[in-house]
Amino acid sequence: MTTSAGQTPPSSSPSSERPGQNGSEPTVLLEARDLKKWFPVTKGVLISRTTGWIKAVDGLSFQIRTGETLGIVGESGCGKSTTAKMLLMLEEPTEGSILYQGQDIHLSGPEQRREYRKSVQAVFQDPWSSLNPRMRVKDLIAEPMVINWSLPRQEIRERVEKLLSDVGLMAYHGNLYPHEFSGGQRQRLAIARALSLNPKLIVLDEPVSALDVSIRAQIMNLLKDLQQEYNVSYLLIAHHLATVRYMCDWVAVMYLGQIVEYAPVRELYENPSHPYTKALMSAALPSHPDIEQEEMILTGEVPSPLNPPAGCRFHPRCPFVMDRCSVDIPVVTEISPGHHVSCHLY
Amino acid sequence: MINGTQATDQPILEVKDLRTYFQTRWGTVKAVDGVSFDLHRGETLGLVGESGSGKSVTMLSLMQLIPIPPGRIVSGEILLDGENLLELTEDQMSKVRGSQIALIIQDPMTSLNPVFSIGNQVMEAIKIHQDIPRKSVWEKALDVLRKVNIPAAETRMRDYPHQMSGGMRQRVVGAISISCQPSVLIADEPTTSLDVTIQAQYLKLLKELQRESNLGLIFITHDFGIVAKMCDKVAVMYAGKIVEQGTVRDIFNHPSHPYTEALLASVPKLEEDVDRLYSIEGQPPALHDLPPGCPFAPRCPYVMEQCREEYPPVFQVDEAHSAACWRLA
Amino acid sequence: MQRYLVKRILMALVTLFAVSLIIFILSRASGDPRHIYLDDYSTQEDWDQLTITLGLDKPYYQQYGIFIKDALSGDFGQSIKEGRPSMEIILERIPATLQLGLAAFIFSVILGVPLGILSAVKRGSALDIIGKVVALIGQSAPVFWLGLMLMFFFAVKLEWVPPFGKQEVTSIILPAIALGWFYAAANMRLLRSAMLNVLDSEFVRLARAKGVSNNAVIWKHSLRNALIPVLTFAGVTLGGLVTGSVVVETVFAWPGLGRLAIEALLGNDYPLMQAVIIAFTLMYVLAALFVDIMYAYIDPRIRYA
Amino acid sequence: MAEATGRLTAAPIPVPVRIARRAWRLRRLPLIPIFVLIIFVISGLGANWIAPHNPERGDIRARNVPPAWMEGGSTKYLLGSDHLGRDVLSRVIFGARISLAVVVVTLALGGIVGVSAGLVAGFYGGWRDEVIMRIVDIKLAIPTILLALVLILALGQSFLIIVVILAIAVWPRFARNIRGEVLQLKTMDYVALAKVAGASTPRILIMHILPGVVNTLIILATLEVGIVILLESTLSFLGAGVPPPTPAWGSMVADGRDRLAVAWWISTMPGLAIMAVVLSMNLFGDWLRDKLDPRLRQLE
Repeated sequence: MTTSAGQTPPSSSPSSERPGQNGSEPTVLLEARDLKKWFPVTKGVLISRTTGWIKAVDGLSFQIRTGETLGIVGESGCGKSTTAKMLLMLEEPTEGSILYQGQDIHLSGPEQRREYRKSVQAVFQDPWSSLNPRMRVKDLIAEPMVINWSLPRQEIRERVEKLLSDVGLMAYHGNLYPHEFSGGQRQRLAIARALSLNPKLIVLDEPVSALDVSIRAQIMNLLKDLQQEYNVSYLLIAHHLATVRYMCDWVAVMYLGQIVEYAPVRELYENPSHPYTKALMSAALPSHPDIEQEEMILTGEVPSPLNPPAGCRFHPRCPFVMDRCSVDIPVVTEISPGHHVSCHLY
Repeated sequence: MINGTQATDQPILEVKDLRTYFQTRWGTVKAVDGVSFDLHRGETLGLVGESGSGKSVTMLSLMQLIPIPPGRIVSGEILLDGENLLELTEDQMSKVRGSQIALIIQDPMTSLNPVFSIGNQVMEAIKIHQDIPRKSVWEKALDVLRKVNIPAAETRMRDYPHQMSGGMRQRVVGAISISCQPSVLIADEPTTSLDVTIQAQYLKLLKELQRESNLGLIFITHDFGIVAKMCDKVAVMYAGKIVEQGTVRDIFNHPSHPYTEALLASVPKLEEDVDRLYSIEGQPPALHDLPPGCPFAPRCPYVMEQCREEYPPVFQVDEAHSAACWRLA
Repeated sequence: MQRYLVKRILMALVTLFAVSLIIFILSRASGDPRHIYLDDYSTQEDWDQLTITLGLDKPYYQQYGIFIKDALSGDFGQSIKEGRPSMEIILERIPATLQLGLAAFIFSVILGVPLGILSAVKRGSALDIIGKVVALIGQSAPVFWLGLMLMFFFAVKLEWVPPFGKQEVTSIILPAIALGWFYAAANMRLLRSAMLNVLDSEFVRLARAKGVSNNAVIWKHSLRNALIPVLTFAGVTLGGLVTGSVVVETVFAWPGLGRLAIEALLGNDYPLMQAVIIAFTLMYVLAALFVDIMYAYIDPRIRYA
Repeated sequence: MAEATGRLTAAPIPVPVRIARRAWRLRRLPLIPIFVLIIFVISGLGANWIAPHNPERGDIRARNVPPAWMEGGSTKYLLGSDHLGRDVLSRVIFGARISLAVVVVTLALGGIVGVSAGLVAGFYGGWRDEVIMRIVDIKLAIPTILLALVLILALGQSFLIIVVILAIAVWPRFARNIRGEVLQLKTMDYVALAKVAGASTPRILIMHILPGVVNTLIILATLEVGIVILLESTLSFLGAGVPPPTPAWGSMVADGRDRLAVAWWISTMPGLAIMAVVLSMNLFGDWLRDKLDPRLRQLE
């Protein structure tokens, strides 16, 4: 849709055509190819030497389409936050590439990188630490615009007011400081700030898990509404499976730095295929006491990414483990259109 | 009838009109304001509420671990097996704690003392309440650690908390709490900081322990999923009061208080696509600044004139199902 | 644990090295050392002789090497004032300083630790108020003045103890109090706030929930945790005790290293001064190492890091 | 527990309420300490006009005159006179000047060095952090007074050297505490989000890190005032302070130490002055700390 990769006029109204929703095939906005992030482990008192690598992310490939939401689910330490950081250019990938509108951002020039930075924003989990307590709300929301655009003050003010009203707050809230807001309202402010540059992609890292239960639905609905209005894509990182089902179009399940299953949301929830996905589903809490869940409780804990198991990384905990699982690395198989599984069972 | 465990007639724990107030600089905060419920052996009660609803203060009041001052248990009765805990001296109460009524706290990372070994901390609980020789204290501690499925328990006894994962630590806390066969176990959001698969392991473990010794279990949580999976009865708290109480099916099938109804409708579902979640407007109220009348009135979709003026009494919806809402009048 | 200790020992060595370097640089920066030893009646021969003895004809790094070599064999040069090896004088003075430091340390612990614990446990009580007064005086009164005031009241007016010197056993009481007070106050404040933190922690709540009595919660569960910050401070305390001993020994004419430092200063006796400083630093480094080991003993998180 | 939630209602907070809140926050202002500190500053700045006598010229006929309220005292010498017949009160007032000057210059010097070192160590980490923190450790291992004595012995005695020595003594504490604060601030999500928004490193330091350490800095500075005054007076007591004849509190105490039995006020009065100022500064600092950041209560 945006063929000219130039600067988006800030006050432009959201585009009326939404390729993601209106039948026409959504375009790929961002693609990760074989992304890796290894952190060195060092030893020694004076002269440190590298004795090993923590393979936080180890060969990740996925696509995010315009106007759609990709969810990444997994337990702590599976590498989902590191992935988010790489997309946000807070971490440099050890290997692999991130293609934004077809261009590798790490190979392109500084101008394109700046352009990419502007197009990808974020909302983090903790609403208490994501707003600088010493800045007024209006300055917080305006900061990305002040950094990236040279706009007259008046226009910035108007846009801040528009953003505030978009996230359900009032214009006068701009004069307050973050501590005068509750958790849910702070998350609204964080969203307003993330939207200020008209980004193409927002990385949502557990955006509701720190909020009170009765507030979560407010924020989730707001995010969905804003996606429609701004035609923005989301990368949602979450551990709560039901939230992911509600929010996402595509879901990737991660285990120990790798994607084990990747599918359209409905397909994944109705036909979970990887044993780990199945175990996650059975471990997730039901929404009604009468729902019978498959009893599939995993033993043990997630192994350390410092020494991941050979072969399939899940094999030590897998109920369906076979001989070859500890030797061969499974290849990705497409078991139905769009549904990718990385397991020797398929 | 209830999830296959046996419930006897005489409740093991009966709480009547419990009120715990705090003196703060904003005035008196009624953190727990007239809470009543009962619990039978082998039964699981879910105490559901958001932060600031008073569920954790209720738990601390049961254990009488409220910091005094600023806290104070103003009135009420806590009958454990017919004995009113509020009439006990501190010495007597400390004998009850851990032996008859035990506690699992939310955060496994901070709830064990970092400077003592795991074995030491499990044995301490046993030593306090049981007069048995040193050697058998060791044996017994090892026993409970095995019971909570700690691998290589014998070597783990010598380990320190920082050498264990969160899930393992929470198991140790579990081991401590069941080491003296209490009749009531209170679990305060014991799995919020655990991963999903570890949470499933832990919930299963709790169920097994409960079945084995016919425990009365109180589960304090904000998550209706845990209630659906674990509980037989539910009490929903809002602003220091229980607004609805009933069996788990009563609550899920016919929520009678608008707050319960709204909460249930606002949670996304794992098993089906939801087009749009119901979203409760506004914020949970601050306890020092409650509106007159029903505290949920400002956020309630069915609010009536009466709601803003007077707090509703508890209406019986069904035999074991009650709610405090004027719509039921 | 091993890695931790190795790191600490290395750190101690680096400190000693840095101190020696500072002293060496200052000894050269303060002017030609030949002027210190020679007077107006010295001949050119004396001058040349000294140049060779002191190695001043060699480049600086070699001079430093000689300095280190001498220092390692205990040779810090001749004291100008007394005309005998500095090391000899130092060894005579060390016992007095160690005695005073130890007495002050004991005083700061027996006053500060119980007061800190009790004022945390019984907040707002009379004990808490006494603790506050002790702490405020300790942190505000200059050590030398406190020493003089103690001397004025207890030695001059009341004549309970001797005012200065080290002739009698009771002589040590006043200097030890003057020196230890500041640290008693600091220990007390630290322990109080650490206790308050620990008493509010989840593991104390869990300990109570399993039926641990109030006393055991305070003395067993909390104290050991609360001692960790106090111990961290103990490292600083030791450095401070050294500094303080210079002052207190001067006030009470206590024949230790601290007083020697002042004598060296007044006598412009640089060789003696550098020996005093090396001795003090060595004492401090050893004591700090001891504190680090204690630390590992109390906190398993360090022992098994 | 529920402090933050639900406080914000639909309407903006009216101005009078905000003023009232601010006033409420200022309650229990430590009035007496503030009063003492004001007197200290006024004495330091205006000693020439306030002091009743010349602090350096004594009247030989009026030696060791006791304070006014004692037998034999005179209202001419309110706090008595010393062994050379100089007015103790005037000398105490002039002593404030030295202390004030030393405090201001030392804190400016030590503060700037310490804060910069702490910012660099905390923000950049890595080898810079390692080097700076090792220097801090080494500095803390060398007793201040001894370092001062050896420096004075080697380089001579002057106001500048004293101030440099004291600055060397205070900067590690600034560096260490600021570093700790920066390490915490650095992990705040808003710093990462600023990077995501495209903020440059200088912008992040100035807009997001520095404002966060201001409270710590103010509190540290108030605590260090007392420490600097104590150190300075200790040096001058040992005869290693700002060179005479300028009266410094420490050297005045030293003057009277051999005359305690005949004229106790010579030592006592300047000592009391030191204690009053340091005590007031500590009380004021404690109050400030409680107001600004109760979390910092353990700051030494």
